[in-house]
Amino acid sequence: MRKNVFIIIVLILLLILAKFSQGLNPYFYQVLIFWGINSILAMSLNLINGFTGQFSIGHAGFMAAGGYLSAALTVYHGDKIIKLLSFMPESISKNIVFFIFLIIGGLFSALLGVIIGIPTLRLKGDYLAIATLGFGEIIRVIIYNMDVVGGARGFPGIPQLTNSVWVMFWAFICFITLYRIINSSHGRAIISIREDETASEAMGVNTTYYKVLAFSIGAFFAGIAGGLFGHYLMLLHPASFTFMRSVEVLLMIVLGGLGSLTGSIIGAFVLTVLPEALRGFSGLRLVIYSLTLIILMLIRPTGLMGNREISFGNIMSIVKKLNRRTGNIK
Amino acid sequence: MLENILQQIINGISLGSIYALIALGYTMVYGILRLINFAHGDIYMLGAFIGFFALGSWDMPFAIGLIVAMLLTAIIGILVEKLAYKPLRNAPRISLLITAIGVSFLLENIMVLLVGATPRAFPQKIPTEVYLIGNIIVTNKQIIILSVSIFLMLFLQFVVNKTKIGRAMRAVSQDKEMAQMLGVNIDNVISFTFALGSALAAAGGVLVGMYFNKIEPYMGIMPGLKAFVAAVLGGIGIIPGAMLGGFIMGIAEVLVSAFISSTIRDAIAFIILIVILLVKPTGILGKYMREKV
Amino acid sequence: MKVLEVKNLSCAFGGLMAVSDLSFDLYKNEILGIIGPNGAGKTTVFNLITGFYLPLKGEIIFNGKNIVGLKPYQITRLGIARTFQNPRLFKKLSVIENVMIAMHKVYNAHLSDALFLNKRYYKEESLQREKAEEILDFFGLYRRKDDFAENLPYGEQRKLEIARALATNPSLLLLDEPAAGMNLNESLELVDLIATIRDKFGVTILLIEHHMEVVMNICKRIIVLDFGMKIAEGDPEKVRNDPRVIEAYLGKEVKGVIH
Amino acid sequence: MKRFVKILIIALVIFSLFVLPLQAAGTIKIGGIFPITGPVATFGISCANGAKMAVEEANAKGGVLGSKIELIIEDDQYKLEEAANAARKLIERDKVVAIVGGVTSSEALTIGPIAQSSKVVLVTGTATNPKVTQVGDFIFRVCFLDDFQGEVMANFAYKNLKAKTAAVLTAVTSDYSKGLADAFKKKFTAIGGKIVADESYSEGDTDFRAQLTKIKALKPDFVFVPGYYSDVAPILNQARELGITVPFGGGDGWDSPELLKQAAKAAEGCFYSNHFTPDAKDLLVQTFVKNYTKKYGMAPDALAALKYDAMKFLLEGIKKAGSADPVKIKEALASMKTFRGVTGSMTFDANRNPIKSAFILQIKDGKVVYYTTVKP
Amino acid sequence: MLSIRDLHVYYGGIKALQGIDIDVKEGEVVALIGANGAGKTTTLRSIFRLTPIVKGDIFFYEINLTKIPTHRIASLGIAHVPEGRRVFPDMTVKENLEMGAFLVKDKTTIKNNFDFVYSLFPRLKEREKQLAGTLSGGEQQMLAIGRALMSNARLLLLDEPSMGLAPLLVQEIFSVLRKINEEKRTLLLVEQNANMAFSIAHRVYVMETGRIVLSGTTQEVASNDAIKKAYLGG
Ligand SMILES: Nc1ncnc2c1ncn2[C@@H]1O[C@H](COP(=O)(O)OP(=O)(O)OP(=O)(O)O)[C@@H](O)[C@H]1O
Ligand SMILES: Nc1ncnc2c1ncn2[C@@H]1O[C@H](COP(=O)(O)OP(=O)(O)OP(=O)(O)O)[C@@H](O)[C@H]1O
Ligand SMILES: CC(C)C[C@H](N)C(=O)O
Ligand SMILES: [Mg+2]
Ligand SMILES: [Mg+2]
Repeated sequence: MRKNVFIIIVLILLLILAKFSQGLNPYFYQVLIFWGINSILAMSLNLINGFTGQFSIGHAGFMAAGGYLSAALTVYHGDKIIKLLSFMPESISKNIVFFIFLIIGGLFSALLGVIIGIPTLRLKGDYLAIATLGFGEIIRVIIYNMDVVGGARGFPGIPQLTNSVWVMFWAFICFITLYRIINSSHGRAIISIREDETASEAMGVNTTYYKVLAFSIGAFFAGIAGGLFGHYLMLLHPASFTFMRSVEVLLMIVLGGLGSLTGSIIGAFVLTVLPEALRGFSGLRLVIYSLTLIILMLIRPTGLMGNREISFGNIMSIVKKLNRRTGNIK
Repeated sequence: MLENILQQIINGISLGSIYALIALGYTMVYGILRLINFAHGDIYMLGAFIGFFALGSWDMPFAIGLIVAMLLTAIIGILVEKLAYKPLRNAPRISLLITAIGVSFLLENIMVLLVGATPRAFPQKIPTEVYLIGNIIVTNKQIIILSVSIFLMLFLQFVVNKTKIGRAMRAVSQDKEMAQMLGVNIDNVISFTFALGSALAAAGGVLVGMYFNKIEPYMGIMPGLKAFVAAVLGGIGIIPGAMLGGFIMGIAEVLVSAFISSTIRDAIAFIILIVILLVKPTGILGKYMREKV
Repeated sequence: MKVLEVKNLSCAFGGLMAVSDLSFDLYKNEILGIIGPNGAGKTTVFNLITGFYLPLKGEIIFNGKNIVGLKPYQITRLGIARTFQNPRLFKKLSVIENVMIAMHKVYNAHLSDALFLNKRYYKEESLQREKAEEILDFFGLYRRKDDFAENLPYGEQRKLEIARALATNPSLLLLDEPAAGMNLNESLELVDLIATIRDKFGVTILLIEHHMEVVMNICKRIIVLDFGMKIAEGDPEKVRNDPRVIEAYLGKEVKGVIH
Repeated sequence: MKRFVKILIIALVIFSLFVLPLQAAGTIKIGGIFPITGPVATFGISCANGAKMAVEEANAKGGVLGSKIELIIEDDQYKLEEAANAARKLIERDKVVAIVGGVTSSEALTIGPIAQSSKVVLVTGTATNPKVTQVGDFIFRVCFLDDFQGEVMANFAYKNLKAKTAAVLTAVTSDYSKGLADAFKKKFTAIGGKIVADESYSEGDTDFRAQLTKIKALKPDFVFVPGYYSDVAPILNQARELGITVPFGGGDGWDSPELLKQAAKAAEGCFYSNHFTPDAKDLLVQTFVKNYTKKYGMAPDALAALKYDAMKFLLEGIKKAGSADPVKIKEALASMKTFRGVTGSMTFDANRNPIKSAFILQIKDGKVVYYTTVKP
Repeated sequence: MLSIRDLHVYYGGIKALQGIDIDVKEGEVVALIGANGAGKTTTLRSIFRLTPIVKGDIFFYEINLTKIPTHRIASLGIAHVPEGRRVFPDMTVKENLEMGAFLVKDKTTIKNNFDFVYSLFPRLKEREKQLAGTLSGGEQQMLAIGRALMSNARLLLLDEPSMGLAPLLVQEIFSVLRKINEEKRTLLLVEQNANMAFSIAHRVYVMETGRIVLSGTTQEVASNDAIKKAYLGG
């Protein structure tokens, strides 16, 4: 209980911080938003790939499904519902509706996760990867053929409801949810699947259940991330959800360290900021970008964080170490 | 109607033989190194460009240009392996995959920088001839590509299964350390594998360039992906499987376009793939090894 | 009281009959040995009992219930635990985590308890940890509880496998060659350990082993398999002198048998 | 060594984050956002080339309002979030007064709201979705909308080519292609024609035999392929191989010298609509084609011409505004009733969309020749 | 023939070998015994340079094995029957044996070696075409030994050849080992089944936690009380 109060205080502080970030230069602010959204994507994929050990590269599909559904709800039904809530100020009702639609989008993705997961999670390794990739592409083809959401023309006219406070809120929820799952008996069950599925089953772990659980929780947050993305850019386009998007998220989690949530956040940071940081190089930009990826992987094959987490504890110990070192220099 | 179906099947086979051509190299490298060489599609693109310069700028005859492209690409393949993959030989498999993705981006972006992204017409050293069998149309290039891919499959099967270096390749794939203890120089074997895989990719690139008459730095992405899917479908690591997977993908895509709807072609093709995998979880020719516990 | 009844069990791989028409019973608190040449089908019998393979035909009745067709995790939850011929620990997890995973279903709080850090979550966690420490202590592994499982020496890894199996709270324990790779002295220590486990945890044990000093010392009854068929059954004395067993399995000189 | 590389990377990141754009005195900054790499890089590069050339020409003449124009080009890789970041960066860090760009409509629709809310002018030469300029009054364009070309070609096929039946082969992944196809189908049926086949492909496909075999069996009088030349060339080649002899047609996406290179004989006798005609006697067009070819080693395609015009249009607005203040530029642009560019003379409607004629061109004897003009 | 000098091997923090010295003379059978985790496997693997050697040298005649790559060590005439057999599971029995002769160029030598191995293990001849992964444990062990014999190696390293094998097979394998030794090959044998090991060894080294604690002729070692108690059941 005490921990929960503590967490809520932390959340509030973070949200206040996020609120202040709106005063930043809009360019930085926007990069922050994308970092947040990417972090949600990365952490949720990490649950599937890093902790459960299931090689999935269909994350873009879940992101698209949730994103498009919540965007379609806002565009087609948002006003009606806001009218129903006219007894409260619009600035509040708008956000309540947004919150609900995001969750509906997330749940829809989670549902897809279950539907896809039950049959395909029997597949192993690269075979699973291909099945999830195929699934992501199927979703995209369906969207291309759906005129209600604009098909190939994209889906414009989504109101901009996402802001740094929302992104921070969801990133935090995502982190806490995953963190607590992982550090419970359920989490150990999930991790044991990654370590040795056969042994895990022999220990009484219902591996199918946990795989599908991880898959659908991952899908849920991917859907939320999709919703945040659409309601920030004010436009969704199927070209944003090719398998290259899934690959990018995969890059983030491997770079950050499979099996490390804080690593995912760092990985998301690197891959969000790096392309921006390299803008000055114009033509060489992407060459440097890809070289950096390769070099990072060569010098840290298990990712920046491996499977460790950043915590207050080890930050303090690093600070101490630094103190000692600078002390020596003096 | 019957004619139409036959024509479509021929279309499917010719598309499938292109997927197969690329999938062969993919699957061989995978079979030996358990590496999804994400950059394979881009090596294929490099091969096509080297062929483009060999045939166009240096004006070589087709056969010579093809060989030059294969040789140069093989060297590039070896370099890529030495620089980017070798240091990670004992790292987790996924790190290697990420590096391969990095290499893929790098090759694409370097080529964009060097030659630009505008598609180029591939020098046409072999004029297209159209043959009519009844009302069914086949071109000489389709026949060339089909026969080359069949030939390469047989050739690879032979190399991998019947030669000493092939045995060493398989031994390395199953147990690197043990292979070394028997005197196999695994660096050489892996270099050879990459050289062979890259040369195959280059052959594919040149042939496809000749066939579609268009090359560009991103030309490897989609065929690379499809070829990978084909390789998995047939049972990844299994050489005839890549061929079979390629044909099934090609024919399925064409038949879906022809008789269902071209709009949802890719979706249906992937649904077929997933269904096949659910029935045969290790691909069509994959051995379903229930893990012995 | 019969704990396990195996009736007319058969299993085939391709054309190969790995187990054919095998029947045997297992009584409460008994230690039954299974021996037989390499490839006789011993491990396959374990895999059939624990649901990893589906039998071609036959029944496996555990505490009166036919368990054929159940998934491995369901069988574990009914109370059958096993070790593997090649140790399958969660190598990159700590020793205590290995044991706690096995307790997953024994003490279990709901997912929401974990999400909201309810009291039940803390209770479950500490209970699991306590019990796990108890088991580790019994096996003398307590001091290594925070090491990665893969860093234990081979012998301790085998012990940890047994500890982990016991943590699932089984009434029937299947041990597949627990003494493999041990020297004589170590094997004899293992004999004591197994006997203590039976008494302390009240489990029934089915044991596969090639070390005769282990089998002959601890099993009151032994069954011998060859080509998937039972070729002999009885007490150690009877089995040891059975000419078919000598020809197929023991050879003429049986060394290292201690009484 | 490892450590050194690590430090190098970190230093690189930090350095480039804080490296500030050099502020040359007396320049007017204009941003360009194009997908120079990625799946539609060909479009992006043409567009960037066109825009660059317009700026260079202006600078060669001493700039605008006495200041040099500085064009800062950003690549968005055809990723929407990159487009958004590029727009923010140009506006916030480089302080550009206007942006030329957004090659596809989805990019323009992403950049549009940012430009609008930051009160920076956006001129696009190629985004043809009607919604683009509806985002706000800071957004302008110089190209026709999707519908127009589709209708033009429908009329042309029915009336000039006397086609009673037509087949359509659309790039299902391209909004441009879909827009044209939809308009074509609607118009063609409305004036009495019949669509016998409605097939599609994905941009970047290379094999179209399945769709073409199907089309062949239905024997249409005309085949409409509203795609880009990079896809159209293999389509034409394969169609001819399969023995389809009827004329094909398309929109401005066909316009590129590469089409003739890649589909030399196959393109013979086909028609497409375009903004300008290469053999127009118009001096403006002639010089543009000549200079562009000299500069980039290849003849311009429609995209290059459109972005060239977009930039010219913007520069003229700045001139007219007499100031580099975005609001004034916007007002000046809005008040411009006509503009004459290489893609034709245009007038503007209330929604800042151009009204201009389309030319129908024919490929004949391996050359593109003028066929007729269609007025809106 | 082989001499190991002051060898130290550390796996990260774990000091698996802490300065061991072993000598093997031509034509000998030398047994290496010790408890689990004593470092026996590590010693054999070090000869092939497959462990992180921190300090020390290993000489094969005059050549320092710690300085040359693994595949070259094989070419000097050393073969290994490793812990866990490590046959190539997806290759046939015959191909596995051919891999054993990877460095042998001469066709007739290969043929003679085949004949020799098949005469030792007729079972392998019967199963020539079977995939090694589907062999039973004992058959795989025969294959691993056979593979090591295909290379004309002068020195054979054997790591627990009796592990997991049925008693009858253990006896068979040891009689084969004796035969091999009579063919003038040198054996360095790691074994838990000390009774068996002692029955063919000329000399014995005893290891404990990374050190050699006792060495001598078989008779000397076997008469040591502690050894008797710990390993021989006496
Ligand atoms: N998953 C499988 N696929 C194919 N064959 C199998 C499989 N599992 C076991 N076998 C075969 O079944 C037979 C019996 O194997 P099993 O593992 O039960 O033998 P075992 O009696 O345990 O032998 P050992 O003492 O060597 O462990 C062997 O021939 C083996 O090759
Ligand atoms: N790859 C490794 N990484 C870390 N530690 C290792 C590794 N291999 C062996 N060890 C450790 O080194 C020590 C010696 O191991 P080794 O395998 O050589 O023992 P052994 O004498 O062969 O034992 P066994 O009889 O169990 O085979 C053990 O403590 C073991 O845990
Ligand atoms: C370059 C083209 C694909 C752009 C297209 N006219 C659009 O509006 O999206
Ligand atoms: Mg067994
Ligand atoms: Mg050992």
